[in-house]
Amino acid sequence: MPAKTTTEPPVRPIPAGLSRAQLLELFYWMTLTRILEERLVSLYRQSKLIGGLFRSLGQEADAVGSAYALDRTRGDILSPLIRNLGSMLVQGATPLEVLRQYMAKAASPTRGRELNIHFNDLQRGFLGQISPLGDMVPVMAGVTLSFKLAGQDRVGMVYVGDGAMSTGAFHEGMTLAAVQRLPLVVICEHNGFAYSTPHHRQTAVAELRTKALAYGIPGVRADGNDVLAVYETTKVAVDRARSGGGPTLVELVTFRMKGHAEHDNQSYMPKELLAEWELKDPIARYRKQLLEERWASSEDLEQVGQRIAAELDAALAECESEPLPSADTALVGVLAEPPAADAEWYRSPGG
Amino acid sequence: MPAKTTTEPPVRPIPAGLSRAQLLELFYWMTLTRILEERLVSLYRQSKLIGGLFRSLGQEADAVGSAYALDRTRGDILSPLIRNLGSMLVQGATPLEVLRQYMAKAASPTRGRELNIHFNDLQRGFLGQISPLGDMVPVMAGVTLSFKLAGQDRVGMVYVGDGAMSTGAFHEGMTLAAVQRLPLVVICEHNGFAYSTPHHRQTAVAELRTKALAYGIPGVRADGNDVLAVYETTKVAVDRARSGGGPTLVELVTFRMKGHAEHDNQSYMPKELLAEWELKDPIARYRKQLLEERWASSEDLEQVGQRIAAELDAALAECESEPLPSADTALVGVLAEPPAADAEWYRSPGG
Amino acid sequence: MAEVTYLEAIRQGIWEEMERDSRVFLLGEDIGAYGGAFKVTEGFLTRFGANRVIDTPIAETAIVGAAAGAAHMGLRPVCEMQFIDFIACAYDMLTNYVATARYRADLPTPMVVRGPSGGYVRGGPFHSQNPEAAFLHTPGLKIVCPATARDAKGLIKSAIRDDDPVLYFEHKYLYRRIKEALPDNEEILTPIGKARVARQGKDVSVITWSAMVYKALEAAEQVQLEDGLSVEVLDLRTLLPMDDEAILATVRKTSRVLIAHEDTRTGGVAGEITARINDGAFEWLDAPVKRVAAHDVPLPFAPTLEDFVLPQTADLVNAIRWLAKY
Amino acid sequence: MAEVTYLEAIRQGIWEEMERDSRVFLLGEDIGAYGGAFKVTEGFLTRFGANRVIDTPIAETAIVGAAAGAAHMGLRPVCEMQFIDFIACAYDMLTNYVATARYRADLPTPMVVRGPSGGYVRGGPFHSQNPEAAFLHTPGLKIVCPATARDAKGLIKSAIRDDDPVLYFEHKYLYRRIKEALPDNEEILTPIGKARVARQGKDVSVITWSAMVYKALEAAEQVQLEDGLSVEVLDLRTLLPMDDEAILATVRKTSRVLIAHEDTRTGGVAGEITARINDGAFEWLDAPVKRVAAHDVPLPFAPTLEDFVLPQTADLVNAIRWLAKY
Ligand SMILES: Cc1ncc(C[n+]2csc(CCOP(=O)(O)OP(=O)(O)O)c2C)c(N)n1
Ligand SMILES: Cc1ncc(C[n+]2csc(CCOP(=O)(O)OP(=O)(O)O)c2C)c(N)n1
Ligand SMILES: [Mg+2]
Ligand SMILES: [Mg+2]
Repeated sequence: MPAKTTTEPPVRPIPAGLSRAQLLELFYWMTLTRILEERLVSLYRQSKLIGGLFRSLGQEADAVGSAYALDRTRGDILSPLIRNLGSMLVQGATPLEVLRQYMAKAASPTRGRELNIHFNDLQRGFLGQISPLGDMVPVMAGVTLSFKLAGQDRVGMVYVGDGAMSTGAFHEGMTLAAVQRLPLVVICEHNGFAYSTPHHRQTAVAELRTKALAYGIPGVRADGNDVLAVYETTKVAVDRARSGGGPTLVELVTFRMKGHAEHDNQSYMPKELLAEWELKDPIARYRKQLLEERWASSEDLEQVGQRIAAELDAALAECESEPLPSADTALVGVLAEPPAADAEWYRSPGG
Repeated sequence: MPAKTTTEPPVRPIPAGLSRAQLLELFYWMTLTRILEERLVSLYRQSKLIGGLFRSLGQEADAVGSAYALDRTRGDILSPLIRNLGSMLVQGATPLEVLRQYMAKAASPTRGRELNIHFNDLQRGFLGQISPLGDMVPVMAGVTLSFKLAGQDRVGMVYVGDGAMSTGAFHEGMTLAAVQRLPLVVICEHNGFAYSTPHHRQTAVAELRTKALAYGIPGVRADGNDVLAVYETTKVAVDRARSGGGPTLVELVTFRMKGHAEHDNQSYMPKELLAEWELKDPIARYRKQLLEERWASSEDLEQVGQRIAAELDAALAECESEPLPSADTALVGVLAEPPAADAEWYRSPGG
Repeated sequence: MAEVTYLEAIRQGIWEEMERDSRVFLLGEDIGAYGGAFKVTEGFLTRFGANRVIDTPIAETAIVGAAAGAAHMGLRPVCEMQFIDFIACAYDMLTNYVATARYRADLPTPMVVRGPSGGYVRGGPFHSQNPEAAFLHTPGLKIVCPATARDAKGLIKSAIRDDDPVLYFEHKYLYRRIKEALPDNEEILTPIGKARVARQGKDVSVITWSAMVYKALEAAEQVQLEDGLSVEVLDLRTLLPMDDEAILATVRKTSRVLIAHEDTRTGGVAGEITARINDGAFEWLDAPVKRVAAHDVPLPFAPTLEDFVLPQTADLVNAIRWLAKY
Repeated sequence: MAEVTYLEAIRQGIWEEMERDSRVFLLGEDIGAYGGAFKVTEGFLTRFGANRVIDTPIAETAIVGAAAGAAHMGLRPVCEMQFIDFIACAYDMLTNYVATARYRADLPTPMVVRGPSGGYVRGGPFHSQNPEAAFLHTPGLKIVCPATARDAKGLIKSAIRDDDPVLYFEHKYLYRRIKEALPDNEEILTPIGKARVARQGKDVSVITWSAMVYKALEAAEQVQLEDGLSVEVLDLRTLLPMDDEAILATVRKTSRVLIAHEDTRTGGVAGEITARINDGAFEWLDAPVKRVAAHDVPLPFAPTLEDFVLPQTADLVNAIRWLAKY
């Protein structure tokens, strides 16, 4: 019987020095991630999105819990991958921005130039990825190098999938970050697959944290579907980085519950695996934990759901009818100088 | 008092199932490597060489001992680096070929197109490197993939320096070779420096064999200046590869006694280090061992020296006056079809 | 004669070569059980087995490098880049190792690197690229860009049989949009290095390749109807080695030349073609050689922006009229 | 006025900018204690310390990527490629990440990637490259190729101050071969995007850059003496963005144009220049625009071969005479 009100004392003290409010925040970010993605799916089905749609279903805990370990007040910066919508939300990206990106609106953060969650705001603390996998590791090594050179106590975080770890860019970035002892936390989302490629065809290594040994840095592992475990494990790595201890590779074990993108029905995916991980759903599990431990009441969680629905309704209402970028913005800002690329002659061949 | 003749019984049995003849062979290859390089140095000083000169002084044992673990009768193939002249000699490259390469002769294996030991003969079993470091690892993964696909029991070997292990190409090639369990032995020559960069500024890893863990393959370590240890350790890896056990990373600990190339006086090199490793010279040490163990007599070793001197005199005499390639060969063979590149119009502007 | 799409034609071409020659095998990401991101290799794993259809880690340099090593040993690898944009990750291996192997070391390296290229698909800056220009100045490579289903099949087969490395850039916009009846029992082998006159004409020549061929044909049709202009469309098919004879022939025929490509203008392939025309048929030109190419920006995602940045049929019509009037 | 070599000029330029602006720092292999393979950064470690002169692992993608990340954060990194040939290993990072950063994400990326390029030094295929053409078609990059000590200094300083990524290709053949008196207390800032008339002339124009400028000047001198021909030599200095005004001005002046570069012909930068001339000054041309470039092969090592493959002064003389006679 879940507790009805929060006045009753917790069964056990809250771990990791988190407050009730923070526990609810974590629940909020995870739930927001999921519901926002569900909204995106229905928009996708109505062909209101442009381009593909990527889900992080079942991985909300690893994204949210790891990002939550950063300190936004200190100017920490993370670089997410396609399944890290949750991490970006935690860092302050808004559903409105995400919706605008997926609809390529003029008012989107990239003004319709880049897709989905490929956007950034260094002030809020997220640096959007580019598609070529692995590239953000060297780039974040550079971001954290700037922290080190300036003597700042800021931390950087970069996400890589089990597949992206095979790239040369990952290796070079890790080697540099480790030898320079940069304040960089590397989150490996071990979700079992890279597109259709199962982990065992990607690498001969069972536990991906093992790869840390090749760089002389600590490698740790946590249950990626347990948001509190993710937070605690990542927090240790973040604190180590902040105190000059250098990079840590944090392997978060989770599972990709949807296809690589919405077009992919993952026919290649063993049904048993999906069934097995279905039971480990990070949100259902966290919800249960919150109630059983009496860290939150069902009302609290209800309210979170209502708040999210309202926010998303508002965001959607605001952006749906917004215009796409006007063509004449297309040539602006490739370089600072010259400020715009030439307009091709064939558009006004008279002139 | 070293034994005077080989008739006296050995102090201890010869290790690694090697015969007296083989022990002498190893001595021959190591000494040939060194003396050939010394000849090259004097030619270099007389400006008879074209381009730079790279030494493997102090590393002859790691090159020779590792290559010697391959089976030339089975068609094993290795891909050397710039300090693996010894490996190439073991595989059948001749001093004459090396001299011709360094002098860019028409009769050189690459007909003057490529430098120094950048040449190859897949029949004899060596695939020359190109300059960009790391690239030969994926290429040798492909060579050994062909062995695997053809069901052949051949083995491939590729050399990387402590510096080259930082390249993305190394990482990608290792990842592929490991996950495909290819018959590839990866020799890491840990010689302390990459050009002027000491090992500790190259990577945060102390023992480079540790990097094997990131690929889920065995990583072993041996004294690179002890040719028998090198042979034995490598042989185990070669046998494992041949029997389907996949790749092994073999770290051979040695030291680069000369500058990166002859132009480099290695002002950056701590004198103590050089002095310390001077005492570990692999040839002097092996010579001592052969005599003390009564595995060879001083006469045997004398003869080796004389044989080498004669061979090198002959090789030098043969190639020194040979012509450089004639200009009209320059355009041939970029592609099979067309067989030659266009001659630029400006050479016969009338036509 | 069965109707096959451009994609199916590529599939058939690879399939036939694998049936014919046991040395041919495939390397790439998700090409096995999944059949590739665009299903070009669907069914290959079942037919040819895991030894000839190899799913690799996400490591383009390893894919290309391993292909080269296997090719040296007598095999004929065909590598798939999941999107051709990622060929950039193998740039060193392709230009420094693969392209130079025969010249510097007499190492034959018969291999194909293929993948979906091109825009007009709302793919954004990293799923829409046309990498021709990045490799055009590398001696030792061949580059083909089929526009028709027939050539898609004929060129992949010729590429696989070629004794040198061939970059095969297939246009994803065409994959399922074009269909063509191909003879079932004729072996289609499009020669590498030979262009094709896609439409005969006498007033203006449009030199182009890949998906742009269709815009050129549309524009030709339109100016025929509206202006009575006779436009010749030359589909280069192969960019390296370039078919100078065909290029100069059409220039001499019309004396007015438009070069159209989808990639950005500056440093694009049209520059090289212009130089060759200028060199070989200067006296025949009645007007400057003009270029229609993408604007010099990374390709943006939003339809309004992508449509503005990329050349459209109307742009070709404008350019053709300008040349005809000149 | 002290006599400084081309190499010393680069050194001074970087040094001055590091003295002036604490955001400037260096990344590269062996650039610290060793001072770089060619000693361009000799003494920098002692003066500026290990935080501003960073020896990196052998990882070009990490060097360039880390520079980009640091540049986003307000620093001004200068990366050294030990030999520019190895920039190929960072091709993806440069073209996909660095070049697109401002356009796709409003991320300023002020950084310089520099290194020794060029042949005539018996360097063989991997220590002699001229990578201009590989990056010319990437919007978002700037490319400079100084020929003189003054410009070597002026362009590295301007590159470091530029708010966008600049590829700075210095020619190793010139490092110690040319000397020039440079004012000690004048701040030399060569504008990016502006060419320089290296020699005035009226009969034929030679458009070129980097080490080839000297061969052009030699050839001009020779045909002046032997044929009484007046040759104008335009040193482009910057290839991206290209100085169209200067190019068209010299074309209009002489109507006979030779473009000379050291890189191979096919797909080389001369193609783009030819297209621009053809487009902007077609009516002014009295002869076809001609190209003098390296033969289309990987650069071989042997002196006899390298000298044959690369353009020589005599080749420029032949080409200039051909154009004058046309
Ligand atoms: C260099 C490169 N090669 C290939 C791709 C195509 N691609 C996009 S996502 C993906 C799979 C990524 O798997 P993983 O890293 O495990 O991340 P996940 O999707 O599981 O979160 C691939 C192959 C790419 N984006 N970049
Ligand atoms: C990709 C690449 N970057 C840089 C270089 C320049 N370079 C040539 S050798 C060398 C040092 C190699 O050190 P290591 O791998 O330890 O081999 P060692 O010389 O010690 O045998 C460097 C940086 C190169 N050849 N390739
Ligand atoms: Mg994954
Ligand atoms: Mg070393």
